[in-house]
Amino acid sequence: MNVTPGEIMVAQAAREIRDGERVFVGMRLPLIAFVVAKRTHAPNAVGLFELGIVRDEPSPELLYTMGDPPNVRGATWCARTVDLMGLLARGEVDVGFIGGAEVDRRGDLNTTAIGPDRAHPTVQLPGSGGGADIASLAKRLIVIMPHDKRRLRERVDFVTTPGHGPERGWRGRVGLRGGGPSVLITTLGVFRFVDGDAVLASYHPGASVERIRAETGWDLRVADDVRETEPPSHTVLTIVRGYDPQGFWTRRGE
Amino acid sequence: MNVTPGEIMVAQAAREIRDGERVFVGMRLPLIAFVVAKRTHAPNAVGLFELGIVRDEPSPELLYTMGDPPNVRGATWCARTVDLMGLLARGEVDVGFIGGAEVDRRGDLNTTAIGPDRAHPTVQLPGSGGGADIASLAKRLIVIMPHDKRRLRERVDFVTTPGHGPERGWRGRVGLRGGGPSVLITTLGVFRFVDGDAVLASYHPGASVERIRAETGWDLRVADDVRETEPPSHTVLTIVRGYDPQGFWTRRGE
Amino acid sequence: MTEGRNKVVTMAESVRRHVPDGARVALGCALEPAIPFAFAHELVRARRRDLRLVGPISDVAFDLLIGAGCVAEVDAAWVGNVSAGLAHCYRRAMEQGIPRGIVVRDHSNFSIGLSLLAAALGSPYIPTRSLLGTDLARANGTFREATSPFDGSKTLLIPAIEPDVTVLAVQRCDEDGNAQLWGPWGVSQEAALAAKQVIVVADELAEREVVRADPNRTIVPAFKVAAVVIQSGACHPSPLQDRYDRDHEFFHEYHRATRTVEGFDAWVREWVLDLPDRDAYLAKLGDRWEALCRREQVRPPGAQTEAKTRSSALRAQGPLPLEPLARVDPERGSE
Amino acid sequence: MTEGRNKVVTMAESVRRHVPDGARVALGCALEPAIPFAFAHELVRARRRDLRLVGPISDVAFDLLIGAGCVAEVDAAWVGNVSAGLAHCYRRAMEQGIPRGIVVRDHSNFSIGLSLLAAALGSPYIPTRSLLGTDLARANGTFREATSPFDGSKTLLIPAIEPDVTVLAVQRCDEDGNAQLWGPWGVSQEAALAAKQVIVVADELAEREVVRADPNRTIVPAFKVAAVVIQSGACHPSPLQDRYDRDHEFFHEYHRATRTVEGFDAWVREWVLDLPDRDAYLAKLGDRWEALCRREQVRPPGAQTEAKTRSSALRAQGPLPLEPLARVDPERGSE
Repeated sequence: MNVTPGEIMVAQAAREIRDGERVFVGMRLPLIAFVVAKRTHAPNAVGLFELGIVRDEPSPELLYTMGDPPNVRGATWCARTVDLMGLLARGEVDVGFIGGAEVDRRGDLNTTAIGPDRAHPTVQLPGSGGGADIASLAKRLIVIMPHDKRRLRERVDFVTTPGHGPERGWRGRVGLRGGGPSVLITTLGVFRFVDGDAVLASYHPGASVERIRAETGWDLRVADDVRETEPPSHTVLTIVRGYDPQGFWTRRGE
Repeated sequence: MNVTPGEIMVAQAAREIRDGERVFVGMRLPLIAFVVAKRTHAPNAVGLFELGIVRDEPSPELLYTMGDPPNVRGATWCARTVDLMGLLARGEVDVGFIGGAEVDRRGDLNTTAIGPDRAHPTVQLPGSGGGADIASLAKRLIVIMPHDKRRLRERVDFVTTPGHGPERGWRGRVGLRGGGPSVLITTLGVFRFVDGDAVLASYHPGASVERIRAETGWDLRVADDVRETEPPSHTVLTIVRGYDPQGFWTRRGE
Repeated sequence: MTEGRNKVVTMAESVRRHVPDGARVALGCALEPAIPFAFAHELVRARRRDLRLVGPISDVAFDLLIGAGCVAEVDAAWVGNVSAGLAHCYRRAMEQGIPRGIVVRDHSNFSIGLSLLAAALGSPYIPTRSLLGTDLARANGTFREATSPFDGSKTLLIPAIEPDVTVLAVQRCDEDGNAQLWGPWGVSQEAALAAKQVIVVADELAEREVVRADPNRTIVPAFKVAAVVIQSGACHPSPLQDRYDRDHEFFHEYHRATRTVEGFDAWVREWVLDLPDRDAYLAKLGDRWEALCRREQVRPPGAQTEAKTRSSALRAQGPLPLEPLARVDPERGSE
Repeated sequence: MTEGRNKVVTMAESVRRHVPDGARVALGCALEPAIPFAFAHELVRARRRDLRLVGPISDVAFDLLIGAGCVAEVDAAWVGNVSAGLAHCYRRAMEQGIPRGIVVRDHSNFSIGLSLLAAALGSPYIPTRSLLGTDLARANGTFREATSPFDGSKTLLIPAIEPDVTVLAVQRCDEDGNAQLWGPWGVSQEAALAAKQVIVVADELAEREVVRADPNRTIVPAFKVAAVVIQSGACHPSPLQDRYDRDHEFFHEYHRATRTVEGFDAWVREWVLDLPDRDAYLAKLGDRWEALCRREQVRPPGAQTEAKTRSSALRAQGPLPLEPLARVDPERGSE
């Protein structure tokens, strides 16, 4: 079985979680990244879910939404959304995952609407959910995106979840206390943020700097030490495929 | 057994509760007044307690504090203090009971400190508890006090719980939305508020207008139809004495 | 013991009496689980119009109401199909005005929670440091930036939202309206306390003594509850903890079926208009419904709530086998 | 399953490690019940100084700490002896500076709750319409009057209070710090979420599976908890739901005994300094302690939390006989 972009992304996302961290998990690939991290290098990481759930072990079953009953069974805390968001606002959450329809060079995400006029969108997207709060308030942010020129844009049409903003120091100026995006993981590569700008750090096996340049909507910056993304180990792939055997989240086209 | 002032006060306080009302009960005599009301004319009254407790039947046992275990058993809601206070702030509580060390002609109460300087009090009192919130926010207020010239004063030293304030329209001007005191029940008589001023409406059996005038610290106003307070019925006395057989709350000197 | 007013009515009666056209209705307040879909269907059958919906993530309940033309306004953090992708009716309404244009005020989950909490506390607003500088904050149109008078820091003031009716789906409720919900609460309690009145949709009628034996689990005082509807299975296809699991595939079927206006109309006829009530809907689901109940009731209801300690600890169940899922559409928004 | 860090320590260790002189400590946050008196006694034994106490109604826990000279500041709604009258040590400190003067910022129960809730939400303040125009609001010194920018109405802004440590007494807790409390919560949850760290004093150590079987009852996530102290009877003379009843007479004894400085000193020697720990204290109480447990455990622990419905409803117990009380002092403040 070939390694899918989803599996590479999950493995990379898992590496971004450090042991003992409080992780605002979110849906889809981050959910599985949390499982991988817990079962490999970060056994003491704690997962937070915006419904008001805290878990110190991943759900034993694949989740389709954060509110699925298996995510409540075995949770250590099941409170109110505002209580959990309050922890985030207090700066007690180390890292959060977000994704969106569009991302720009500065890590700003649009999950609201495509088109210049929010009241008359070209494409109406679902909206923030908890994403804008995570992006505003988590100490650092891991962004996960399908790589597509129409999705990685110079500027997004609508900033739902704030990245590093139009210029240096923007977050501090507007009053945001969280650190903003530290990494952008796409289906093709990994970007790190340098002075708030996305810089390509690695390309996934099968991709290349040139292909990424062609499929990125901004003038690509590439790290001096750009390299191939470390592929998932056998252990990690076993965990991913054991947890998502049908590939519901890891074998779709993002 | 003679009827005590406490029993007369309880009977009068019970009459102030209307059927179906939401009653912020509070401690001591109001607790027993709630029991009497529920078992006589107001079977559908609901009791609220600032710990976050709602009951639709009184505790089966005498309570020494609102947080005694019998007040939780059989409660219908046991939430957070702010949730319960929020109901009060939303104007959803019909009537609240309060008491204090001092009350003035306008129904303002002092439960904080006697003396001109709060930082160096002559007598340090316990403080507001929930009293200031009840007085600020309940639709109407029943004040219960031991009658004593040193306690019924022209102006209290410190307004902990707001009554009708120094002049007409004061509550609205400062932004208070609750209606303020409607009645003051003392060990000697019952006052109703007319344009925010306490007016003697009745004197308890054994008391008199003259005695009350002598023991009141403001220039007494007396209603044209002043009369004797209706004494507790046999039914009411049976309830009171069954609930507080040692007279812990109904036979002390207030 | 005082006998309370029995508030139990049918789903249809609860809509007729308490949800007029134009009502501001909070629904789906536990986020993905415990969404009272049966109530949403009843709103469609009753042809309610100009509703103003409030909620965090309603999965497709909001989409369905929008598609059926019941909705004028939405205050929400997310309107989509959580496991399947975008919400087609919401898209059509916003992009093309089909079946009608709607006004949307964008929220995040925190801001919608704070707006309901503010109303529950009787406060005009609550300040936060989330959303500052975003287009979301600007586009919402009701938020205000302000400097905190305490430390000069920037804040966003989130004004109170007071629903006319909050609809809560819960596991059990007594006839007085004392409703008990476990599993995720999301913003349910704030939404209920903030509302002028509450409609409870309970999976089971509980004896009054049962709720009184554990008042910490009651979500809202009964005097806020105007109507109690006893309806098992009212949340399908969303799950209800300890009662039935989520019907993932049903969401994907809805997603495929509602891609066109005609498809949506057919879906609504089949699953809403041509059925008299939720019992008929569950009968139509048949074995599929039974399987969802079996999956979630492996642990007996109440096992979860026993206060055993040390000597008799409950052992966690192993993972349950998931049924295989059909391939799903990769199209998907955030979250 | 990940094994969490075992946080169980002795009461004395929890004070030594987590409560330095000058710490801002929230205590007695469930109002009259579940007050961790044993922890207050340990603070006295450890001779902590300059503590800044935060709490709504602490019954005599605050009075005791003030009398023992541990306290510099108090943010509270009420300091007294709930069923017996005024608090003598608080009076002496405020009226005569004995054993030292203290700074008091007057609150109401709502305002202390809102200040902790604001900190728990990461918000600088919460506006309210309570307390407007009162001397209480003015004397507190930290509140600000402001006009709501939404409707021009008057509000009082209650600033956040962030305790260094919140001490919670609960029925049970696992070794990771997942603490479960039932009965009144008061402002406990906000106080715990608002704090830099939490110390849990649990009546019983629970298996990890027990708390995970009912996460709705957990009051705060374990990562906020720095220390877990397992100590049965830690709340006496205040009650702990389903474990032991309130010792009304003990409060009256304290009230009589502490009328003078000498009386207070003797009381502290007898009940605090001359005893090594809470177990010795409970042994000293003897039969009296057993009787309080019997009175509250007539209903088996957990009966309250069983999720029985309809067919097997729990029947309410009849009233329990109260023990006769000695005559008590009529002197009494509000509440």
